[in-house]
Order: sequence, then structure tokens, then C-alpha cells
Amino acid sequence: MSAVLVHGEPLAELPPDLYIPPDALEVILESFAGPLDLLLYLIRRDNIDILDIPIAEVTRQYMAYVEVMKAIKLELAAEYLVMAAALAEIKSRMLLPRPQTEGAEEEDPRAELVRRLLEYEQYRAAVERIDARPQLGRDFWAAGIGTEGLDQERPVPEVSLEQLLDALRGVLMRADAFAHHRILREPLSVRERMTRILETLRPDGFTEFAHLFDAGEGRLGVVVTFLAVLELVRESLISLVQNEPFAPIHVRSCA
Amino acid sequence: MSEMQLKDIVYAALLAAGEPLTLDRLGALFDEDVRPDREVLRAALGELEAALATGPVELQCIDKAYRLQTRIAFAPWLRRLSAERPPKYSRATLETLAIIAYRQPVTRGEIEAIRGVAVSSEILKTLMQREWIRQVGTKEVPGRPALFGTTRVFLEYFSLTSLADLPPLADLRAERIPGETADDTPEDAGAVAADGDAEQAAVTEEAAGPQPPVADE
Amino acid sequence: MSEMQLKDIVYAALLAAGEPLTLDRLGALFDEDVRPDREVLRAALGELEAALATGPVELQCIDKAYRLQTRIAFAPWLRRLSAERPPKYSRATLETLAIIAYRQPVTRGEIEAIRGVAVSSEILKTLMQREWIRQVGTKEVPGRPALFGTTRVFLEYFSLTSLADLPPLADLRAERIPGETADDTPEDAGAVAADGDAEQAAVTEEAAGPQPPVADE
Repeated sequence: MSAVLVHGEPLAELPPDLYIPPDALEVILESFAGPLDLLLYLIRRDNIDILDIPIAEVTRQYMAYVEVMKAIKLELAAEYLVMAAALAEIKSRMLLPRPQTEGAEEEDPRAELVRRLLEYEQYRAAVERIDARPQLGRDFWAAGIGTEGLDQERPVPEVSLEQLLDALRGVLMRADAFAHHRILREPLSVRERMTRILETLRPDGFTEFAHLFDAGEGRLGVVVTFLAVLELVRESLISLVQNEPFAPIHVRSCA
Repeated sequence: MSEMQLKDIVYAALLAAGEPLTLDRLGALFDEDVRPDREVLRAALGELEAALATGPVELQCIDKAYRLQTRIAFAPWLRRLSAERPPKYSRATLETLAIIAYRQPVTRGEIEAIRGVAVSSEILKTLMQREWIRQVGTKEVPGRPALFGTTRVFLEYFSLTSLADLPPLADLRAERIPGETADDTPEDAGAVAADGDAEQAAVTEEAAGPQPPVADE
Repeated sequence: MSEMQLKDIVYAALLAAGEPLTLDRLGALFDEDVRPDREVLRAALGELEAALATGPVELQCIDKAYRLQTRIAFAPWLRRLSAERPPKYSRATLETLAIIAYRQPVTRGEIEAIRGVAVSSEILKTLMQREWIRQVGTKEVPGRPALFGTTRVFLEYFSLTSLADLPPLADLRAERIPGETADDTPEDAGAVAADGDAEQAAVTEEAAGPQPPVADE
């Protein structure tokens, strides 16, 4: 049986059920939500009695996983190492002879860990049940219908900029998924100016090209306007007309 | 009301409201002198529920407010109404949500202690953006950390009548450790639902119950 | 479809959609190999209309799209439905607004191409009524579609001096989408956000504790 190589380095010790391609391994290891999750996995996988954990063996397996995570350079939360230290400490305390004090029994060094594992496991199970519940927009939808013509006095919805951007992020993710739409070609200032220019153009008739510019805006403003005009022409939204060389240029909406 | 049936008015109102309606709000649809009392409204809701039994919509009570929702059996078709797939939440996010739901009001530190790993701000932000959780206060300890609790939107999203509807935490341990009493039922949650403000009210369940017995050898 | 009746699926879809549905969108709820054709869908809509005849809801067809509405006879009661919570715009509405803001002047067809789904007239109407968008011209292509742009009211509402104040699209893309990715990373590790002030100050979150900018790896 050949050793599993990770980044060209053979791993010294692997848990017996770890003969999986490193890619898949990464997915598995990433799926642990934390050190407690990993520990519980090890315990439940081997049908270990959680109230009587063979701490040396579990620690060995735990460390093997942590080593693999390190080796494939998974971003390893510091808590994994804290847990490793805690396990080592419990292991050493288990080796010490227990002082026989009369009456009260000495607490098992594993007690605190067991308590945490059991508590965490409860919530881990709760997650599955919560996730299995019917969810709005996945399993059921709120039923609603139009109220046109009711002239209710309804407050208008409030929207935060963050909500707006969040909606856009959703669009971008989808757009990335099915095609590469070039949603934005020009800087926003240019697109905004395009809108303004369309607004100022009289629906019928010509507007003098120079009137589109406002010298008060400075050079940058003039450049933005000029780019906007070019873009509008390119998109066939306006046309430029010049009757003869050096005559005034006029802009006409194509609409 | 004359020929118009109370049941139909309630049906129309629930559909038009776009949000769950309490008995009070249903009553407010009527002039005071003809306003049906809560019992009559409840009866009308019962009638409506029966009338809807064969249709694609069902009546659901959320924190003492009523709403109509499509039956789960229709999900395969309705999922295609939207181009977006329903969001999938990471285990870490759901664990955080579960701990807040069962242990509220709870601080970030307490959540981290249970999960054994840091709770990223991103997770809390996601849950707040969904309006599933909110800050319900601050804990009077050094640093005055924020206390989090679930909201009515959380109940609405998971179709929960109240927090008491959450699957009890105890079940699990009962399975695993024969002989230990199931003692974790969030029974207080029922009372919470009764006081009308489940949004704030906490499931005042004592930590995770008694400590499991530890075997000694 | 088996036991599920087409009429009920159509009813559920109209109730869940929250916007008028065309025959095409109704058809799209089904897998291609079992997709009912337009005649069958029309027949189901007819059946639904008949079934609703005695209730408070009626089916309407406006501009080749179907939608449900409360019968006018119920208006006296429904007028008193004042919203407790301010209503919300649908995701579709917000997406449409965002695309118009970033891509103006833009036609409905272009918005649809970006969103990947149809944009209902309702949505555009809503945004126009709010005076956040307006028609700024028509495009010289077959059909002469309207071009939409945002208004000053839009800028004022979102406290923007100009559209250039909106964060660049590239920054939005770079941000991690909450809930989509493993989010367990202790944020201290990645607090060096690549996009510094791109996380605009307008991100109004009431989360407790300091919120580091979203780390992007």
C-alpha cells in the first residue's frame, strides 16, 4: 500500500479510512465546522462510547487529520490546535495515578470535553432538523394577490443602498454563471451623463452640440459629456448632423 | 356583512395583506358596531382552513398571526418561478442560527463556546441581513457584549408557529444515553408565544440542561 | 403531474409569484417533456376561473399576463388593511433598479438579458411611480423600445451626489457573497480587505461588535 502523497510529501501517518484523492480530501476536511465537529466525527464513526473515550487513540486520529489539513495548507483555524493541546493534556492527566481522596470522586479528566461534545452534538443535530423544516422560497411561498384599485394608504417600501447592491450582486453571480455579460462598459459618470443628455434633447428637432457642454464643470465634465455623446452615437441613440464643414454640429435624438 | 361571508372576507384580507395578520388586525377591518369578536374570527379561520383543505394553499399560524402559504407539494413547480436558486447556508451559519434559536438571548462568545470555533462577523451579518436574528440587548458583563435573539421573520421563514415548534433539543440525548431523562424541552417557549412578543422573548432554557453523567473507571 | 391538478398548480403559481404570469412563464414551470401547451394552460386557467367564481378572488388577464385580484366587492374591508410593517420590494424589483442605475440608459430587453428572466411591466410601473426611474428616450431598433434611466429623486433617496458615488461593479464582484461560501474563517486572519474603502460607509448594519471589512481570499 503506497503512501498518500500530499504536495509530493508522503504523509507519515494516515487514519485507515483516509485513502482518498487529496482533492476529495480537501472537500471533506473543509466540511468540518470546527474541532468539536471533527472529534465527534471520529467518535461516532468508530462507534466509540462518548462517555468512555479512548483518549489516546482519538487524540492520535485527531492529530493525523490536523496534520493533513496543515499539509494541504487548508486554512486551519487556531481552535484546532487549541483542541489538540487540550487533548494532549487530558491524555497526560489520564496517565497520572488518581489520588484517592475519601468521599468525593475525582472528576474524570475527560468530563469537560464530553460535556462540550454532547452539547455541541445537540446543536449539530438541531441544524439538520431546522434545515429540514419547510423553508420560505424553497418549499413554500407566501400566497398573495394584487390589491390594485383599492387605494389603500400603504407606506412606500424603504430600501437601503446595501440592499440594492446586494440585489445587484445576485444578478452578477447569475450573469457570471450563464454568460459573460458586459454589464458595465463605461464609468458610471458617463452612463449618467448619457441619461441626462437624452433628457435634454428635444423630442423633435435639433439641439446644438455645444449646448450639451457646461464649461463650468471643467475639463473633466467636458470629457465625460463628450464620451457620453460618443457612446450615445455608438448605440444609435442620437445622431450628429453637420450641414457643412465648420458649421455648428447639431444633435438629434434618434427616437 | 350581509351576504358577504366572513370566511371570504378573511380569505381576501389574508391574500391581500402580504404579511401575517393577527386577530386584532382582522377585526379592525370591520366597523366597530359590527366587529366580530375573536371567537367568531377564529371560527371563520377554522372554516377557511377546512375550505382550503383540497386546494394548493394552507393556513399557517405564525406567532399568533395568520398567513396563507402554498403547500409543500407544489414546491417542484414553484421553484421554477424564480431564476435564483434558494440560498444554501453553510453549516457554520446554520449552527450559529440554531444556537441563537435555542439559547437566546445569547452572546457571540457563548455561541463560540458551544461551537468550539470563532463565529465570523460575516455569519452574524448574513443572519441579520436575512432578519432572522437581531440584537435584543447587551449583557451586563465587562465589554457589554450584544445579546442576540431570533425574530418573527425567522418564524415566518421556517413556518414555525412559535419557538416551541422547534424540534426539542432533548430528543438526541434521549436516544444516545438511555436512562437519562429528556429535560431539554424548551417548554418555556410556549409561554413566550402566549405573551405576544415572541420576537423578543427568550427561550429561557437553562444552558443545555444537567451535565451528562461521566463514567468513571 | 399525476394526482396534482394542473388547475391547482396554476393557482399556486399565481399566488406565489406576486406578479402577473404569462402563458410562457406558466409553461416554464414544467419539465419540457411534460410541458402543457398553451391551449391546455388556457383550459386550466378557465377551470380555475370557474372554481374561483364563488370566492373573493378573481382571475384577470392584463396584457397577456394573468393575475389574481380580490373582487371589488371586498374593497370596503380591504381598504382598512393598513400595513403594520412597511412593505418590501421584491428581489426582482431591486435587481431591475440596480441594473437601470448601473447600465442606463437601458431598455427592458437589455435588463431582461442581464437578469436572465423577464421583467414585468408591474416592476417598471412601480419604479416609475416611485419616481426613481423614468423613460429617457427610445432606442432606434425594431420595436423602438423605451430607454430607462434613474432620476434625481433616486439620487436623493440614496443620498448620492451622482451615480459615480455608487461603488464600482468590480468591487461588488470581488466581495464574498454571504452564505454562499464556507464562512468559518476567523476574520482576524483575513482582516486585510483587498478593497479597503470599497466597503462603503453606507453599509448600515447594526451588528454588534466591530465588523471588519469582508475578507476576500
